[in-house]
Amino acid sequence: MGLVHGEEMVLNIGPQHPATHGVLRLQVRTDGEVVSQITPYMGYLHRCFEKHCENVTYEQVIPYTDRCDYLSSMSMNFGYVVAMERLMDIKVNERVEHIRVVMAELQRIASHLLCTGVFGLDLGAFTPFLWALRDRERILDLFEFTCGARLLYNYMWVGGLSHDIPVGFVESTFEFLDYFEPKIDELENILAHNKILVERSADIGVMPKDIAISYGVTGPNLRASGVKWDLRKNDSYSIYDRFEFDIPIGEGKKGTVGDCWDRFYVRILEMRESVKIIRQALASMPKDGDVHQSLPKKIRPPKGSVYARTETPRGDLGYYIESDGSPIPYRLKMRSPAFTALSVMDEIAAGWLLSDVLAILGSLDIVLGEIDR
Amino acid sequence: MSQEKEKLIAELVNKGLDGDMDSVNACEDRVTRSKVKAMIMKIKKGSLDRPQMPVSLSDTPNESDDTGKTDDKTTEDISQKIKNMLLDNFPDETDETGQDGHMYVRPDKWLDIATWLKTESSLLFDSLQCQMGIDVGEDILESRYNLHSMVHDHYLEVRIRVARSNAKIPSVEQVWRIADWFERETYDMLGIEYVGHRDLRRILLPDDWEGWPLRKDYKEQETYHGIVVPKMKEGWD
Amino acid sequence: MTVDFIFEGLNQLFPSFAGNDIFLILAMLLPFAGLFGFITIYGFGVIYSELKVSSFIQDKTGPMGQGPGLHAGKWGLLQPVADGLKLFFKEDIIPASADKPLFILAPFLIFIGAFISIIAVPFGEKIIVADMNIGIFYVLGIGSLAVIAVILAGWSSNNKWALYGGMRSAAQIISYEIPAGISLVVVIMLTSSLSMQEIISYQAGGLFNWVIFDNPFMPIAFVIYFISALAETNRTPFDLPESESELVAGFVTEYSGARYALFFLSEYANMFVVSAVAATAFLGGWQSPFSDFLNTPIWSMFWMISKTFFLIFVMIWIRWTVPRLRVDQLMHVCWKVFIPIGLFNIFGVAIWTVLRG
Amino acid sequence: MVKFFTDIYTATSTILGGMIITINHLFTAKRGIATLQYPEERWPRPERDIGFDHGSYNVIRSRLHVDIDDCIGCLKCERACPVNCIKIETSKAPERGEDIKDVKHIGITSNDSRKAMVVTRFDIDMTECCYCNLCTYPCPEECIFMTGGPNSKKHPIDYEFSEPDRSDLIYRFAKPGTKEGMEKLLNDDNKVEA
Repeated sequence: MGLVHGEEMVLNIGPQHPATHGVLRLQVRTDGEVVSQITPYMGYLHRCFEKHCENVTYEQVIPYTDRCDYLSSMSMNFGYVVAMERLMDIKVNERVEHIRVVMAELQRIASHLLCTGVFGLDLGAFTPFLWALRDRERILDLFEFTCGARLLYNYMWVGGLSHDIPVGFVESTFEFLDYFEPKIDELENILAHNKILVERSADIGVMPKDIAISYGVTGPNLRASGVKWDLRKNDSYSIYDRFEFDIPIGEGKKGTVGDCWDRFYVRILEMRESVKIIRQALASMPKDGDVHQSLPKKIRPPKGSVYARTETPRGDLGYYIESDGSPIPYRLKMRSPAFTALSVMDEIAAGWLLSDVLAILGSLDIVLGEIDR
Repeated sequence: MSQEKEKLIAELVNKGLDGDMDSVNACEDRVTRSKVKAMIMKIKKGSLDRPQMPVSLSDTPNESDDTGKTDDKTTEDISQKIKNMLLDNFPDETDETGQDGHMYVRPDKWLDIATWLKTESSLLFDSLQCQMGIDVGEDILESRYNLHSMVHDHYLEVRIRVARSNAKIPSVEQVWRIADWFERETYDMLGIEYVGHRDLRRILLPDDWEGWPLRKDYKEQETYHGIVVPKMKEGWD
Repeated sequence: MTVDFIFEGLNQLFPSFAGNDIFLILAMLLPFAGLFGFITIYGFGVIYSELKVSSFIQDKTGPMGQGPGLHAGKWGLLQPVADGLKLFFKEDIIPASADKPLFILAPFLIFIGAFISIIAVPFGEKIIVADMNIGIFYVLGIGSLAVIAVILAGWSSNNKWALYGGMRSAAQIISYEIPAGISLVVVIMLTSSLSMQEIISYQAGGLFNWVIFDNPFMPIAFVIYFISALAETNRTPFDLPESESELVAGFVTEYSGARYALFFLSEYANMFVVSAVAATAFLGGWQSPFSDFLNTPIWSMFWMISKTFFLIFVMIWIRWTVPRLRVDQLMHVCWKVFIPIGLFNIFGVAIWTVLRG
Repeated sequence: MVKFFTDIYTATSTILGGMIITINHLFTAKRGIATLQYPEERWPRPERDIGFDHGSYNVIRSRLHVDIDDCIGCLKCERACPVNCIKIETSKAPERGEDIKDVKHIGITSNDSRKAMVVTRFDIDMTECCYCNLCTYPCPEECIFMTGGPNSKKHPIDYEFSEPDRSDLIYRFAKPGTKEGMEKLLNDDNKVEA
């Protein structure tokens, strides 16, 4: 591609552009349609998350974590409470753990649905996107049923949950899972095996293993490159070690390992695994147990620091919390998975056509709220 | 050198030392083959240690049965071992004061240490999990690196202290590529200058922002480009 | 033909003014007025069906205004009217750095191109505005006018996205003229005429006399023509010139209000023209599928319009199913798949006709 | 050559497969429709008890409401708010637990707590509220809560509360009282630093 070289043109994709998934600016140098260099500019959504955290108490941080990755707020809460519980050495009871796992996995399905749908939208298929949103609504309904909010939950608290799941939640979740499983097949049939989509995404934007690791790419993007690395298995935080599930990795079925199609398909496979986990967790959930049992009266962690990672739908979410013994964090750093995923953009997307760049961007599944924090 | 290749070489060297020279000769890449042969010669002469047999990435130990109390102890041991290795190899640069699995390193030779941490076959810290800066007070800034080895599955936290007046740390951006953006962010927020970084710009804040927001003595600006920053909303206080 | 027909009719109605020049002008204007009315009504209809079909495919209700007044009517029937009104009352923005004359010219050019193609479309034995002996050739030729308009729009907007859209569109439309032409050549070989009416009269006598069922090569030609037609009208999966998620809105990025509406309407008008040509050339045009049964002039209009609308429906259906191709894949499909198969088709049909005698 | 034809075959078959899926949706549209006509129809808020002892009040987070008669001015909600959208000012009541007619103040809450404070200002800025619900948990009198939804018979307000002016979204819950009464309260050296 690009045998004839002409004058290069600088093109700004964003900050207002339908395919940038938020307010991201990609400054690309193009030679005709061929993109030779990509420089991401972000910060348009910077809300001083880390500075804010140094001014609010530990429990007040939780609503702010919601807003970082607004598409997987439950997982953001989860990561924070895991880090805090490790810092304060709190053990929560079985019921809380089970509910947390169910919520996190439902959130993973919701987030992956949006990602796969939007990937289709980036490539021009509008219908699967709306089908994905339709199913995501059902999950949001379940969340609303649980905690009253549809998007920003503030549900998981340090040492417990804000409240117990409502009566009938387990049944309606099973009902949802039964409804949802055939819908994954439908999504797969209309998108994943469609020849046009395969042509558009297979062999495009290949991310080799070593580049992925060096760039700190994690989560489904890393697994699509063929690395079997999932914190739910490898770190087994919470109670993930009790459930049986596979870690889907990219196999290069339609092209090379680590191409856009693999990144897209790994997410579809992961939704199936999440369904498995939810079924097991709901079945083994203890009937009684106070979700407020180990809630500390006042959150005053001991002096020290902790770095804890959890697996969100986008990858390894790390919280580095430095405590000086007061009820206010001394320093809180969020290592956001989409931030690292975006940094690999120039490495894997340069040299492709303009349309491919946007396909690659879509396949990385970034959320600007979490990149800019 | 890429990791794949390194692993291949280590594997072939081990095979060759065990007498299986055929598999070394069967290696198609000429460069790799010659490297392997040179290494075997060196080891036989005694000028080089025998590399560890690599563990392939796909079968990382992920069985979680051994978590809990017992695991804590082994993690402790491993981090102590890593620390000792660091102390042995870079006695002037490191400092044993750190506890809980972290380690203080002096900034001067950080780049060498980082390269060594990544390439030393028994450590292989191939991923930089997190890099953050912190204002620890008393005019001291810290840059902290959370390292993790996907091959051996062990962790290390490295801390580097610098004075505010001379906040300069060698950049490890070319060792772990992700450090590129992490260091830009730390520079953006705390003003630690990473020497040798190829593209050290602000990343989240605008280029013309004044001050380093996450330093504890940061004062909010009164105006920005002539726009007065509102203190509190009208009719509120 | 129709002009003559109306002229004679007027002469007979008002014998005292026979041969008046005003009649001639009237006879010229009336069909145009009729066509204009038809395009407007058709535009509303097709926009409505696009809204509804897409909504049902996507599990939505689509426009459903039920209230009185301007609240989009029952089942949202007035939604296209509301959309049109909105577009025509919006501020007309011309970017300061745009090439003003060309910027203004482009939407008119594309609309004229779509509009004057329709005069060659036959709706019945006598119901055609201009029955030219090179009708199909004329439609193909006028169809290329859109390229100029699209390039003008893309260039004059002084916007990088618009420029990309214009360049993509030019390459795309010019390329796909060839497979479209090649597959129509096959029809012309069979019917040995370029006139729309003669092509249709070749297919008289029911379903199995239609060109598409004439020989095994014709369905292939039909598919190639239909897909090329999709590409020529910039519909998904070939909507690269205005690909929303890549080029914002492609060559119409800078257009607003009434000018945008013209682009919008001409896309649908183009869809009608290409579908009508496909119906004429392959599906028997205004001929009834049941030979002479239901073949009166009114029914012939019905058949023509329903065949055309079926093809338009398929276009809408495809649009809401598939993703978009990439620029190089688009060219690949055209030059490496359609043109070889189309040429092979010509060869096959030629041999077939010779053997059949 | 084989690849040429297999490519054409897979393209045709997968696209036709997709088209069959979409046409199925088109013809079963009536059963599967997921949207509704918003101003005429509304999504039902899930109706339920939340399972901890806030009685029948539901957890749907729509907007904050304060039963000001029950408020004792303890400022716990103000401190819990992560975005500082609650502003409370109080004065010491002349007599603990007694009603003050001038400011329409009731001395005893519905939980039988005797009030020591008169709440002279209780403002909530709903433009800043982040709907985190953190202020409702520490309230000892359970007088600040989120309203809306079918369980909330007492306060049938729902999620639609847009206003033409920003300042209309600052909800002022404190009872105004008569002018003299307020002046007396505030001048009586009763003012408590917030």
